[in-house]
Amino acid sequence: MRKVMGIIFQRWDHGLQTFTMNRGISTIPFGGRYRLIDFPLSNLVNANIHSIGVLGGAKYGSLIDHLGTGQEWSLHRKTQDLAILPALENYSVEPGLYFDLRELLPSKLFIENQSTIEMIIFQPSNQIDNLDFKPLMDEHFNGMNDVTIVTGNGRIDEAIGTPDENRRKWQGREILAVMVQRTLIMQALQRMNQGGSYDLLNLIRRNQEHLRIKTLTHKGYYREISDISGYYQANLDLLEASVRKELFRGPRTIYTKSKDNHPTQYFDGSFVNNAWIASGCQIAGIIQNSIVSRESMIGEGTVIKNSILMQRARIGKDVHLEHVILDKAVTIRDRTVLKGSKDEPVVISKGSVI
Amino acid sequence: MRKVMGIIFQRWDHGLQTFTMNRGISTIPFGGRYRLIDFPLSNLVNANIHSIGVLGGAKYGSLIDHLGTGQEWSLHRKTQDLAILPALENYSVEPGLYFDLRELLPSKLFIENQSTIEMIIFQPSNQIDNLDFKPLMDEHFNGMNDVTIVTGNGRIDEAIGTPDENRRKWQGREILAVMVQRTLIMQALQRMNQGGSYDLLNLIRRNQEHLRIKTLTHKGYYREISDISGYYQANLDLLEASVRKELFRGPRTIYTKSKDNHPTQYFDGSFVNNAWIASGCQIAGIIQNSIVSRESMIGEGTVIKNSILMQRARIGKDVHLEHVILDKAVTIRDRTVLKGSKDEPVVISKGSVI
Amino acid sequence: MKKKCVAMLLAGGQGSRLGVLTKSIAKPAVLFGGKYRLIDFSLSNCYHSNIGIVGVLTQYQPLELNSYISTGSAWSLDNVGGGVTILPPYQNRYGASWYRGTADAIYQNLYFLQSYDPEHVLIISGDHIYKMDYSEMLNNHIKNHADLTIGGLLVEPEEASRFGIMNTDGENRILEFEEKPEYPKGNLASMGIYIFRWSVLKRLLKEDGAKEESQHDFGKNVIPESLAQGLDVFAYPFMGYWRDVGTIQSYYDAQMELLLQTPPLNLFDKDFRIYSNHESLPPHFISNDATVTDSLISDGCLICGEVKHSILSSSVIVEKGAIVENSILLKNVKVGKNARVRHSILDEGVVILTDEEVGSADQSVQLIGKEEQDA
Amino acid sequence: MKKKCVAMLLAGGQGSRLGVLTKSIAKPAVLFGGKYRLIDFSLSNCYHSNIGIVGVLTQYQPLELNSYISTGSAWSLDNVGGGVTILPPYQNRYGASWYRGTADAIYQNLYFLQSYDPEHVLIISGDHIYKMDYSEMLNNHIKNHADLTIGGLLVEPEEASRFGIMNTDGENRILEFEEKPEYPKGNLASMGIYIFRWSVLKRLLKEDGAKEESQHDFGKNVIPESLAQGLDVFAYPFMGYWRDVGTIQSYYDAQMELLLQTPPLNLFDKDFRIYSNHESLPPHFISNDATVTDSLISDGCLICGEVKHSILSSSVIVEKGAIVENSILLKNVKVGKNARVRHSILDEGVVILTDEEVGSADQSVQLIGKEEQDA
Repeated sequence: MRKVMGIIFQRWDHGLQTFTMNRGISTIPFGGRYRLIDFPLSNLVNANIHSIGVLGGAKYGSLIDHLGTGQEWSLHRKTQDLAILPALENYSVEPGLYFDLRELLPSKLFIENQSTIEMIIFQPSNQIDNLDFKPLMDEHFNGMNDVTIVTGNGRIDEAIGTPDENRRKWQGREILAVMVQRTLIMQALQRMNQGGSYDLLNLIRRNQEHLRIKTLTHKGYYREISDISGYYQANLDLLEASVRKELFRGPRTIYTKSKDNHPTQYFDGSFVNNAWIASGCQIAGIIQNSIVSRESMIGEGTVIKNSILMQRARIGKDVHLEHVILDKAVTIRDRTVLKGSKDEPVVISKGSVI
Repeated sequence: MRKVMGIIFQRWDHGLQTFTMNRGISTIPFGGRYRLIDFPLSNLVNANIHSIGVLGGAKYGSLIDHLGTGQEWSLHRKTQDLAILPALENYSVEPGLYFDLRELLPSKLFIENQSTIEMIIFQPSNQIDNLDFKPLMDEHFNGMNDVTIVTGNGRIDEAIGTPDENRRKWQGREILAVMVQRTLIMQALQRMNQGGSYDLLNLIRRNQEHLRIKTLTHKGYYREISDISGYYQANLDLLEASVRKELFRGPRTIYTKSKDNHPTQYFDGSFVNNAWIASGCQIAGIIQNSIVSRESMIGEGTVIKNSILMQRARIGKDVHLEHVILDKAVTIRDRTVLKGSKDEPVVISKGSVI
Repeated sequence: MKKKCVAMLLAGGQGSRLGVLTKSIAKPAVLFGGKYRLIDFSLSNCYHSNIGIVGVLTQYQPLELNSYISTGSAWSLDNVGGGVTILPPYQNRYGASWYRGTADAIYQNLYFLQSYDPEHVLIISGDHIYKMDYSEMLNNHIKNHADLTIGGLLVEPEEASRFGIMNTDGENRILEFEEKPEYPKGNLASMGIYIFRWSVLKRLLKEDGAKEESQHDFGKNVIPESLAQGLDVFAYPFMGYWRDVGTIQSYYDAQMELLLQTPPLNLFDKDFRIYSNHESLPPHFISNDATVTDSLISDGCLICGEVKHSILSSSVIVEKGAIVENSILLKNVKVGKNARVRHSILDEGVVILTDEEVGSADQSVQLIGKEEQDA
Repeated sequence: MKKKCVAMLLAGGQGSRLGVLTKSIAKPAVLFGGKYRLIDFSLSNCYHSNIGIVGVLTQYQPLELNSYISTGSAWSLDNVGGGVTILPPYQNRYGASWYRGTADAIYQNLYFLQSYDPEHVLIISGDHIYKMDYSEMLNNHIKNHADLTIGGLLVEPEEASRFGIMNTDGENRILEFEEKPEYPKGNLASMGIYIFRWSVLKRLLKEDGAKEESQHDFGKNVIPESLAQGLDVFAYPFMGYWRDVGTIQSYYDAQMELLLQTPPLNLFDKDFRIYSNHESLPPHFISNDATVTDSLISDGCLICGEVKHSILSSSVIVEKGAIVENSILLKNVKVGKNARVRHSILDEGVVILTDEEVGSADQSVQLIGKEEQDA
C-alpha cells in the first residue's frame, strides 16, 4: 500500500532570482493562486503516494506556510505522509545537476526508516504538468526496472529550450521525473562518504550497463520554469482552453493552499477579455490576455494587457501595463505606464511601490 | 483582541551540542514527552496570545515536524496565528546576547503587517517554566511601560548559575521574558541598516533614560537549560511533587505534539519507583528516580537509576544504567553497564548502539 | 472547566418560505453572496467575539450543514477542549425525541452546557446576515447585572408587527415584550439574540419543559415568562447592518445590495472578516466573447456570454451569446448558448437550455429549482 | 465522483448488556484497553484497508461519540472530498424518523451513498475488537462476482446459536443463513460485516423499506431475502483475532488478554496500528511507595499504591496503601488510601473511599458506576 516514496527537490534558481530573494523556487506563485510545487506534489498525491519528502532549502519560510500539515493535499500528519526535509547547512543548489544526492544526506534516516518503500520518484519543483504516475509506476514495476525515466516529448522540448542545453536531458529529451529502486538510492547514499558520485543522473549514466533502465514519454503539456520568459509564457498558456482543461479540468486535481476570499467584484465600466482571474479582486478597469491573482485591485480607466499579476496587486487609476509581471503586493500609482515586450517582460519585485 | 505578539528565539547551543547535531535547541526533548519550546509557547497560548513567531534557525526539520500547523496549541492556520520565521542565511546565534535583533530582519514584514499589535513579548526557547503572562501584561499596559522585564527570583538564580555570568541578567537576576512596545522594535529594525545596536538588552540599557522600564519577578519554578548538567537536573526536578504540580497540574496546560501510543505495559517482575514514565513503553526491569520517554523498552533484570531516557530507548537484559542520559532511539545491548555521576552524567547521542 | 460564556446556535430551521432552496438543505446552509452560507455570519461573529465554545443545534436536513461546519476550523473555532460541537436530536435510555421548539432544543442539551458550567449562555440563530461583536453585548449584560439581555433593532414601524417588540424604559430595561403584536407600541424588535445568566436559563427551561401547554419557544414562552417572574431583563440596541433573508424577495434584495459601489455590508473588510468553509477551485476564466460588468464572480466559473448586475456562485458556466441580468446563479448552474436569464434566482445545478428564456424585468423575482425543471 | 467502495459504519447501538458503561455514551464509545474506544478498531481497519469514505450512523447518546470521531483525522480519514461523515437521524420536508433497524439506517441514507455512486458498499459495526484488511474481502467479493459477501468466523459449536450461522458449499457460496438457530447446522458465524454490490443493496433496501412487517434488520430480513431471491451470496472466512465484547464478562476477559506475555491482540504492532483520538496528558508518575506489576498504565495516572494485573485508563489516582488487583479502572477513577479493589470494573469518575473494599476474587466481575455509588 505504501510502496512508493516521492521526493521533490529545489532547483538552481539563477534565472529566476528576482522572484527568489525571500522564497525558494518551489514556492514561486503561478497561475493566479498556485505555487510551482503544487504541480509535482499533486502528481504524487493523485497517484496515491502517501510518503513524500520535500527539500526545504534555506529560504523555507514560504514553503512551511504553504504546505502546512499537508491537509489540502489529503496528506496526514498522524501517519507522517509529508516531511519537509532540511538541506545541509550552508549548502546551495548547483547548476547543471539533475539531482544532487548530497541534499538528501541529512534525511538519510527518513528514507532508511521507511523500509517498506520499494521505489522512489524524484521530481523537480519547477515544472508545470499534470502527470498520471499510475500507469508509469505499473510499467516500472511490471518491467522489473531498476530505473524508469519519464521524459517530455521532443517537440515541446525543442520549442522552449533551457539555459544549459546539457542538463536534464535523456536521449535528447527533457526529463520530467526519475523513478529509482530504493535500494539503489540507499547504496548511493552509503557510498557518498567514500567519495562516490552525487548527481543522480551521472550515477545512472555511469552504471547504465548494470541497470535495467527504461524511458517513458509524457505526451501531454509540460513546461519547465527556469527563467523569466519561461515563467511568463507558462502563465499565458493558461489562456488556452486545451491547457486549462488538461491541467485543471481533468480527473486529477491540482491541489493548493486555498484562500477564503470574497468573490471577485466587477464594477460598472470594467471590461475584461480572455483573462484568468482569481478570487478577492476588485476590478474597475480593462484587462486583456492576462492572469490576475487573488486580492488584486484594479482602478478605473486602467488598462492591463498581456500581463501577470501576483497576489495583492494594487493598481491605481489610468495605469497602462503591457507585458509586465508584478510579484506579490506591488503598488502601481495612478497614471503610471509600464511596457515590456513578449520576450522581455518588465518584472517588478515583491512589495515595490511604483 | 490581538494586541500582543510573542516571539520565541533560538539560543546559543554551545553547552548542549551533543543534543543539537540535527535539531535546534528549541526541540530538545524534555520530561518524557515534551520539547523545550512547549514551555514558552504554552505560556503565550495560555495568555490568549494568538500571534506568535518562532525563529526556526538552520536545523528547522524537527521544529516544523513538532509544531505542524499549531493545532495542538489551539493556534489556527486560517487566522495565521503561528509562523516559523526563517533566520538569515548562514547566520548563527552568538553567545552572550540576550536577543539578536538581526535574526528578525527576514521577518520584518511579519511584524510590520500586523499593525494592530501594540506590544511584543520575547522569550528564549530553552527555559522551563509555567509563566502567567496575563497579570504581567496588565501591569505593562496599566503602567504605560515601554519595556517590562520579567526576572526570576534571586535564590534560584544563584543556585543554578549560568556559563556566562554577564548575560541574561537584569539587576542581578536572570531574565525570563522581555515585553517591549512594538513601535520601539520597529524603530530598532529600521535603524539597524544604519549600523545601530542589535542586541535587545543592550539597546534597552543604552536607552534606559528615555524609556519607562519596569521589572517584575516570577516567584515560581524556572530553569534555564544551557548545559548538560542543567538539562539533567531540570528533568529530575519533575520527580518533585511541587514542580510537577506547578508545571502540569495547575490551571495552565503545557501543550505539546501528542503521540497516539498504547498505554505503557509493565510485565511480571518489573519494579518501578519514583519515576515519570510516558506512554508506549514496555517495562520488565527495575527503574528508580528516572524519566522514561515514549516507546522505550526495558528488558528483564535491567536496573536504571537516576537517568533520563529520551524516546524509543531499546534497553536489553541485565543492563545497569546510573546517571545516564540517552538521546532518542539509543540501543543498549544486554549486560552493558554505564555509570556517570550526578555532576557529570554519561550522555549517549541519538541513534547510538552501545 | 468553567467558562465565562458559551454560545448555542439554533440551526434546525427549515425556512420553508425559501421554497426549493431549502428542499434538501437547512436554511442556515443556504448560499449567500456567491460563496457564503447563511451560518457563516453567526460563526464568524463568534470568532470575532472570542467565544471559543459553540454548540450547534441541528435537526432539519443536517447532512450538508454538518459537513460544512465540520470541526469549525474554517472559522478558527476548533480549539483544544472546546470549539464547535454539533448537537443533533438523540436517543438515550429513556427514549428518543425531536426538538419541539427553540427552547426545547436547548433544554435537551442542558447536560452539554452543564459540562462547561458557564456564567452566561449566548443564544443565536444561524440565518441572519450581520456583523456583531457579541462580547460588547455580554459586557453590557454583566454591567446591568441582567438575568437576560435581548439584542434589539429599530425597525420601520410598519414592519414591527412581524417581530417580537420590546417596550423599554430609559435604561433599556424591558417593561413589556409582545410577540408579533397586531398593534405594536414601539419599534425595537428582538433579533432573536439572547444572553441568559446560566443559572436562570437552567431554571426557566426546566420549568418550561414541564409545562404541557407550552410551545417551548423562546419568543412565545420563555421570554414572556421571564418578564412575568419579574427577572432583570434588558434590551441591547444594535445599530449595525442586519438582514433577515427569510423570503425570496428579501434574500434577493440583500444580495443585490452587495453590488452597490459602497455596499452597506462590506465583505472585503479585513478587520471583521466573514469566513467560510470554501471549496478549493481554480480561478474563473472570462473568454474573448464575454462581457462582465457590475457583478460578483466566484472561483471556477467559465464566462463566454454577457453578465450584468448579477451574482455567480462557484463553477457556473455561461455559454456564448447567453445573457444573464439582475440574477443570482447558485453553484454549478449552466446557462446554454444564446439563452437569456433575467431577474431570477437559479438553484444549484439548474441547467438553462440553448435559446431558453427565463424571468423578465417586469415580474417579481423568479426562483427556479431543479425539480421544477424536471417536472 | 464515482468510488469503488464506500463504508457504512453502524454506531447507533445502545449495548444495554454493558450496564452503566453505556448509560450516557453509545456502545462504540466505550473505553477498551486503557485508552481505546471500541470504534477505534473499525475506523483503523478502514484506514488500513484504504477506504477513504466512511459514513457513521449514530442515534443513541451520540454527543461523546460524535466529538470523538470529529473529522476522522485521528485515523487519517479526513480526506479532501471524502473522509468520515456522521449521519444522525434527521428531519426532511416530509417529516422526521428515527432509525428503525440496521437496514433502515442505511435506507434513510441512500442519498449519501448515491452522492458517491460506489460500485460496492461495505457495512460494518463499531463494537467489535479485531484487525482486518477489508480490501482482501473486497477482492474476494469482486473475484466471485458476488452480489453480497458476508464476513464469517468459525465459532465453538456450543456458541453457534448466539450468532447468524451460514451453511456454505465448497466454494464458500452460502446455501442457507439462520439467524440465532436453536439447533445450528454449522459453526461459521456471521461477523456482521457485509459487502454489497451497490445496485443490489439499493434495490433490496427499497423493497425492505416498503414492507410493513419487516424489522428492517440485515440479519433478520435483508440477508434471508437475498438468499430467497437466489442472489450470489458468498461467505468470506476470517481467520484472525475477533472478540465481541457485548457482555460485562466478555468485556473484562478481552482486556485481560492484553496482559499476557504474548497477547493474541498485539497493540504494540507498528504495521497494523490501532489509532485513537487520544487526549494530550502528561506521563504517569509512580511514587516511592508504589508497586506496579503485570499491568497497563495510561498517561496522567498517579500511582502511590500497589497495582497488580490491572488496566488503568488515563488520569487514574491510586493513593498510598491502596491495592488494585485484577481490575479495570476507567478514566479519572480515584482509589483512596488503604482501599482495596479486586476483580472489578470501575466506570469513569468512580471514587473509592479511604479503607473501602470493593469486589472479591471469588465473585464474578463487579461493575461499579457513579450512579450506583450515589444511590
